[in-house]
Amino acid sequence: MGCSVEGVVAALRSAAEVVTAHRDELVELDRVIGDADHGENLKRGFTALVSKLDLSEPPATPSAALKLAATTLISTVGGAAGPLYGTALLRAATSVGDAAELDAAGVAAALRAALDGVVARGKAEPGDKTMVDALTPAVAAAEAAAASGSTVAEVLSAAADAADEGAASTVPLVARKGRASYLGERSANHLDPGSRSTALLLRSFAESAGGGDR
Amino acid sequence: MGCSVEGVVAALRSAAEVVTAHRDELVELDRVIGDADHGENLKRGFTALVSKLDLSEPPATPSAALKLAATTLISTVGGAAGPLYGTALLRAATSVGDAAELDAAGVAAALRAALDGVVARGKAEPGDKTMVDALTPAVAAAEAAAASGSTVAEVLSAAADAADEGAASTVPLVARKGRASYLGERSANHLDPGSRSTALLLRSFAESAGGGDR
Amino acid sequence: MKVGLVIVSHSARLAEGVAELAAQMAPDVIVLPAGGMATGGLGTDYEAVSNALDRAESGAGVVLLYDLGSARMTAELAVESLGDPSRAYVVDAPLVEGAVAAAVAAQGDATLDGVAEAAAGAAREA
Amino acid sequence: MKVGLVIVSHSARLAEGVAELAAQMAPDVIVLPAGGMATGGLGTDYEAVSNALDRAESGAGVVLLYDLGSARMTAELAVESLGDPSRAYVVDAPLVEGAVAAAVAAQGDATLDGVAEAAAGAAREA
Ligand SMILES: Nc1ncnc2c1ncn2[C@@H]1O[C@H](COP(=O)(O)OP(=O)(O)O)[C@@H](O)[C@H]1O
Ligand SMILES: Nc1ncnc2c1ncn2[C@@H]1O[C@H](COP(=O)(O)OP(=O)(O)O)[C@@H](O)[C@H]1O
Ligand SMILES: [Mg+2]
Ligand SMILES: [Mg+2]
Ligand SMILES: [Mg+2]
Ligand SMILES: [Mg+2]
Repeated sequence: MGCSVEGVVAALRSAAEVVTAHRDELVELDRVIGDADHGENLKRGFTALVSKLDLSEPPATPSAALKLAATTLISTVGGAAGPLYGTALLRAATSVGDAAELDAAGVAAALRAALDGVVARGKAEPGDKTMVDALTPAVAAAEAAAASGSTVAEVLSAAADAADEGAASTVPLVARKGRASYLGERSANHLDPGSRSTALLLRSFAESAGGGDR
Repeated sequence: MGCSVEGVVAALRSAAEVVTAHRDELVELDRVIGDADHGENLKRGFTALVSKLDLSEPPATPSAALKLAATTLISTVGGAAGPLYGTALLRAATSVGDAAELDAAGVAAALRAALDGVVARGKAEPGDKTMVDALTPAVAAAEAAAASGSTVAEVLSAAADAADEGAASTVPLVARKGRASYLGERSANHLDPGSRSTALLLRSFAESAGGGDR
Repeated sequence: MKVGLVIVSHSARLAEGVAELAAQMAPDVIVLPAGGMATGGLGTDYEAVSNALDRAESGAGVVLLYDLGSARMTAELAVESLGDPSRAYVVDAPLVEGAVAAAVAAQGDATLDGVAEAAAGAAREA
Repeated sequence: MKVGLVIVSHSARLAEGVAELAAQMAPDVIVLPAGGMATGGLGTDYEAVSNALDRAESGAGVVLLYDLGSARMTAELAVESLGDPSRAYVVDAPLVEGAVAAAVAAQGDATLDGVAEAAAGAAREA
């Protein structure tokens, strides 16, 4: 029930599909409290990633796949999500080390490393109305699931559920990081685009691992 | 011994010649503690003024001549000297009112108004290493000369002498206004370009009025 | 009817770049660049600033931001030559950060005072 | 050997404008723009920043200035990927004012620390 490099690559391809399908939604969310590019940014980045996966040698390890995703997003996203998700994936790649297969604990640890990377890069705290508000509960849920003997799919599914709730929790918040912070009080009553994309990405990973249903 | 509109126009034309002759010197001074354009800026502005004097109806009054110079410098100089000398000339124009001829007291009052304009516009104080350091003593000298019964030419000559000294006094100063202020301590030991051009302009006015010799 | 912005700079590209950056988060706000000299070099152009000031005014007033001190002086002269100089503020703010903050405030229908305050208070975040 | 500067911006024109303004008072300083995305739109380009960082380094180090937070993050990633990340500082400063102050300091042969401090302390004068 572990996750091999093929599983990681499949999850990344699935993420690309989901991001592309939700491009307009993410753009609209970002239009209200940002610069209307979050969906386009992620679509650009994940499309570039799929091209690389199609054209170059397949990555040899989960870590290599995550690293390829990281460097591609860093180079192509163009907005805050690039360095943030890029750093998250770099840290996740380091966390999984040279393992050929990720188990549930390994996935939870990689998610923790990803969150730490986002926080190190963006300096946001929970409640600042950013992707951190989706990723923080997702990591906690993943760790709890892994500790209670869940499969990788179940761990990711728990993370995705928690991320959905975390994203929803950003609605009433006033943004303190990112472009939305320029809006002050006017940023309240809107869903943060980055928290939404985090939830979408985790859901796509869960579905790719076979545990998509809630 | 007063100064008619023809005298004012002649003084402005003479200023244009002097500024053009000293273009390179002023550029070099500005290269050391600024952006190397003060001479070019003033040459551009006064050349445009001469064109206007050549091409349009001659101004009817000293005030009109000063106002034409003001608006032309404001529109064409492109650097700090444009709004500063422009405001000086606007205030001088207001000061002389509709007088057909300026007497010594009128010239001194116009210089005082010009200084007030430069200070209102640029907020520099004496000692900040700007044209204010040349103009301030020049006005005092002009007022003293006018009070003691000097001619217009003598008033301007006294002003020019004092401006020369005032300009020289900027050498040891550390700039607190204008671009040179970015240099901090490194601005010391250099002559301020604007104080030099102020001295040159007053000298050209004095010479044009027939009192150029010290 | 939103407050308009004018970006006064010594460089045409700088003014245009600030205007496009600020406009991105404020699609309904008029943000006009007034940069460089008519002759093409680096410097400020009083007529360009005056023209931009006119075109940025749609009834709610205009905020002008500037790069260096001589641009501030040119902006002030342009404002003083308005019929009603109280309808335009030259604001002392970091240019890029102030322009984005001001544009976002104007997009949110802030008043002239509100937009000016947003610019002047532009913190370094985002 | 002077400290170099890299101007990281979402807008190519903004970066170029800041670079030309800063270079005007610092003719011997390398001031490189890294603005906009490779595809032309508004955004930051990691490769462009990395390249500029390499080219701005002549042995005395490099100071990077940025417009908005996401440009800061891109700049930091570029610095972290250097052989010796301690040779480049990403400085939190108002972009235009900081760039001019940094360029003038670099022109005056300030050290890497000195240039970074000049940028960070850029007051609004001049
Ligand atoms: N400092 C930060 N820390 C964490 N997340 C951030 C930060 N800044 C922005 N974000 C996230 O990035 C999202 C916006 O991404 P995107 O639109 O791609 O970038 P940009 O704002 O540069 O256009 C926001 O909705 C928010 O979730
Ligand atoms: N705030 C100010 N108040 C008075 N004089 C100033 C001020 N700023 C600059 N100056 C004067 O302007 C001169 C520079 O003029 P110029 O080179 O034409 O402008 P810029 O600095 O915009 O290139 C300086 O030498 C100084 O005398
Ligand atoms: Mg965005
Ligand atoms: Mg963006
Ligand atoms: Mg100059
Ligand atoms: Mg200049």
